[in-house]
Amino acid sequence: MQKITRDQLVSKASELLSNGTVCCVLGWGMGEFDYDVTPTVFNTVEELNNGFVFNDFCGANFSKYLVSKAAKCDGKILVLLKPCDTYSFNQLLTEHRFDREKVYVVGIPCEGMADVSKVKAICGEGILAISSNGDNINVTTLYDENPIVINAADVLAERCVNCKSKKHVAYDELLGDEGEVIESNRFDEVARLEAMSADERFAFWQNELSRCIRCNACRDACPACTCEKCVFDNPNSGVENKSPANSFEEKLFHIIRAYHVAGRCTDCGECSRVCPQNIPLHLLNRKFIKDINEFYGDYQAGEEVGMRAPLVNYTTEDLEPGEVFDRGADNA
Amino acid sequence: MNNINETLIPKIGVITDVRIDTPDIKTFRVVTPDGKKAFDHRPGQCAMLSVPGVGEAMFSITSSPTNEEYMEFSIKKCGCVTDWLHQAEPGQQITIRGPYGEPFPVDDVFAGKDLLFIAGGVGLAPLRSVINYCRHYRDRYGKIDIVYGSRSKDDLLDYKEIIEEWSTDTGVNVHLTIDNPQEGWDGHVGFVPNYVKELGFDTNKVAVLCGPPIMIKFTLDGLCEIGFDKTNVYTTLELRMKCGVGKCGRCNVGAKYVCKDGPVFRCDELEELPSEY
Amino acid sequence: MRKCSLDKINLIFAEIAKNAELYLPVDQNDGSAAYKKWEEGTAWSNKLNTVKSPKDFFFPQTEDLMQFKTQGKNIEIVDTRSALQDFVIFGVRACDVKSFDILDRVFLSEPVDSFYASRRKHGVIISLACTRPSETCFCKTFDIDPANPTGDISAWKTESEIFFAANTEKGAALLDKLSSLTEECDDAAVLEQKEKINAIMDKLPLKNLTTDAFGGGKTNELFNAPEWDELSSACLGCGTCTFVCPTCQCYDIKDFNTGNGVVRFRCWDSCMYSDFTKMAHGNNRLTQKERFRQRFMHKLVYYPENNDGLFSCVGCGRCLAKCPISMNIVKVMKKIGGKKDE
Amino acid sequence: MQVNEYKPLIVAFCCNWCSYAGADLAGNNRLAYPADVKIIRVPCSCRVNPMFILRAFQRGADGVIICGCHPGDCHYTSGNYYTRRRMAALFSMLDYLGIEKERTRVEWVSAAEGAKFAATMNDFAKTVASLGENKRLEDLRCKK
Repeated sequence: MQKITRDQLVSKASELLSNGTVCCVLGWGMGEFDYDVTPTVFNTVEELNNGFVFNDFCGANFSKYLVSKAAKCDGKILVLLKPCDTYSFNQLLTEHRFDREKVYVVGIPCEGMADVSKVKAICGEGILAISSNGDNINVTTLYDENPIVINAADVLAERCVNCKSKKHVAYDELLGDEGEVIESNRFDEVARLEAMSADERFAFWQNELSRCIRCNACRDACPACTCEKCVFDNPNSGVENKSPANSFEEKLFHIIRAYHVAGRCTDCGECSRVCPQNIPLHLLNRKFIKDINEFYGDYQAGEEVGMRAPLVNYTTEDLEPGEVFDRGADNA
Repeated sequence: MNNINETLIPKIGVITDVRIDTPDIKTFRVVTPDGKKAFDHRPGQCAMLSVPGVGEAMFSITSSPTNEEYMEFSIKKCGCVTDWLHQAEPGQQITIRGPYGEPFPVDDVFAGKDLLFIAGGVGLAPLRSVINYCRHYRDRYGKIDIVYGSRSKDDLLDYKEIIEEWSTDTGVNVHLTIDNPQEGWDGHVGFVPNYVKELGFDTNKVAVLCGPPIMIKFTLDGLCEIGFDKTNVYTTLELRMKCGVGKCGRCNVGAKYVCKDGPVFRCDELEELPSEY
Repeated sequence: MRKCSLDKINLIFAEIAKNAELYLPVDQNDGSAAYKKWEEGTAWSNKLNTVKSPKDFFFPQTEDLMQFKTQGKNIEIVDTRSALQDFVIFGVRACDVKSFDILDRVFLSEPVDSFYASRRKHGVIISLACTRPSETCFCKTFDIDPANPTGDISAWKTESEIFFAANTEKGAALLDKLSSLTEECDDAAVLEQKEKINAIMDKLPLKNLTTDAFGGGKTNELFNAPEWDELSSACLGCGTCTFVCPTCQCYDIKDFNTGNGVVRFRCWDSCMYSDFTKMAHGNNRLTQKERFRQRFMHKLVYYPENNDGLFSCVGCGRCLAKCPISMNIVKVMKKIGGKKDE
Repeated sequence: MQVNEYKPLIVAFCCNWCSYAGADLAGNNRLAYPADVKIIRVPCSCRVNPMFILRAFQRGADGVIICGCHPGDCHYTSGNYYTRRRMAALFSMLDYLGIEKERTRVEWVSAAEGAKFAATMNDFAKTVASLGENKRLEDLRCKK
């Protein structure tokens, strides 16, 4: 399914390692199965040859790792960024979270990543091998004699279904062609919820958020969540909690989490990808993005370095908080 | 509370006296609301004190088990719970549970031996319990040497007791030191590890160490240098604890839980453990 | 051995629910399963397992311990526990049943944790053999037989029938109550089922994973292994692995000020969190490497050292499926343990 | 049956420079507003962070209102412009989660507008009273 192959990436990375441009490579490491790839730092060409992998399950956004990894390197670190990752990259640069000079970005094209839970929903448990075959994916399982052939589009990760851009907004070198920002339907689901009655919305979110186990994966994976100490980890904040004791705490955490990244969230979708309970957390972030676009004009976080985020900005003509709902009524 | 033997459910304790020891250490006297000692303990054991709404923390019991009336805790101001306690006045209720941990082997290993206690700063707190226990049963032990050092004269814990009681006991030698010269101090000046080496004790003693990690490290090296065997050196550890009974899973060093298997460790045992303390 | 047609399974559930709260895996709208209380109309999930393990029943994620009422300098301690109802957990897989043994050794060893003990006393476990194990399963590594789950009652499901065998008095008493809905039978069908399961077990990709390199007494050998750096390098420090794990038992005790009293509660904690060992004057596990190492050393070395060689992992595969960066105990065991074979 | 027995608890965050003085003026002029409005003085309306609002609901508030200087009149030049954006985003999010939007409000009340302060509070209290108790953002542990 991907236009670029593992071998192309390995040879590019090896070249940059060998000629001294970079001292290490942040890439995807091979797992036990075809789908469990782990972000890995490769220091030598040999390590790359043995452990580097690139397939339809390389969804992890590497930008946040740069905050910790770039500072540790003596030279530059090579990072492979998909288009959506580059927005996070720019946003982190805007917030001065790492040194641009320590990073060498190779932009790689992305045709959308697959979600293994969608594969399992179709093929069941017991997946032994997954391979890409044009627009199809072949899945070998314990329980079926022949590989199951499924349409790659059917197992596209949620965030890739509504991909907002194939354009790399930051890179030192680009593999493949320059992509374009694309018209997506990413706000459709938000609009569908907005059109519901308050009771229905409440029931929807109550049900979704009740599954939360407060593992903090959404926060820890989020490239916009880079506070040195989170308010929810601070015993003096009064809201520190390690598990949601009741539905209030579930809501408190998720409202504040989404609010804190509002205007800075690039809609990379990591929060929903990593959630072990499949809570559609991106719908909270997208609501903020949609509101900001509607209230204060279109804004895409991370499009350029140095942009002023909408919630730390203002105009004297902004709408009043009370008018938010009047608009909602007009739209409905 | 109907079932008071629950491990995680504390008893009420009342602070009956607060003694200001040093600028940042106070000693609290705690009894139950009916004026009794909350529970019996052995030298070196700890208790969990808590202030509802603020938190719970483990403290070593400073008073000797031979004190039948109350327990004392010497507490240095350094976090939420200790800050709060330092503002408390006599009559304030807190909660208390324990005793936790393994005590010093005062009745077997220590019996009949010469003892050397080495403490730095607030590290005297856990040792005071043992020292007073050994002083109480004076005839069971040989010579007792106490080396105690602090930043300055004002930072010496239990100074009055040391001068008036410990120093006057027969067979008990107290060696005090402070880090930097100070007006009104004619005693020894210098760090504890060096002082121990200077004093050059004979090595057939049992040594008990407590203080800041860096002091423990260098003093232990010093003791080894003058010929001590690590099997004769004991120390106590401190790590974050929540339950006190080896279940909450955070105070382990290797497979040992400080709250349950410690806090007293023999230095050769400690060396076997990973250096994660 | 007793059996019943699967058509009648709802009658069985209804009968159990007459005297006790019945919990069983139910499909959620996101496609995963979770233990839910059975009510008329609740459908039993046929998923292999739930995202969250059933340890929640005995060791809930949050649990109030007591309440404090303060007035002036005085404190009153209020016991907030209410009487527990008997409950039945249905469809617990062999790995998860084993996890209760592992938790028991922590919570029921002296001093007994009475909160856990009373839940344990009131709970009846009906286990279920695994007909379709997943590629992430490695329970055999820890000598757990998915074809022979333990628990108060063991159950086996075939295409059309479900078989029950009681293992304990509690289980026998419950099975007795179901006698009008079940019939006595021989174990031929169950044996056949077991063989099928064993045949699949031999095909699992993780079947050769061994614990040879681990166990009590290996602390010094493994603690400073250079591999920990690389293994922990991508760890986000989230608590997913600990919270989905059936054997992770670390907890925190916290106070919550309600505005009209203080509730002291305990909740699951994760050794992966940066504040797990943070004290007023420092932290003895400063980096993610140390926290990461603690989790696996605890499961594979420290726990067995204190518990007669029993490992604190049951091979349920939840962390394999759920870790955001796909780092898990299997990778750790292969990397740290595998080097000796090479 | 008693009517209007239910009195909602309302938390009003008032900016020190305008609205708090407005509340004072309402008091001086003996303009009545409900006693269950608890005023919390903040240096500027933009001091109110979303956590404050959620925490007020947690501890039992049925409605939360934020009062600041009129746009353009902020003592700190621009604080209330930020409030305006922040609260617009937050209120919209609360509504999105199905929490009654009438429970939260922002009003601009100057130091001279004692009458407006009283009228605003009366109106807000009435609106919140008609919604009844806050059930959707309540924390049961905090109920007596």
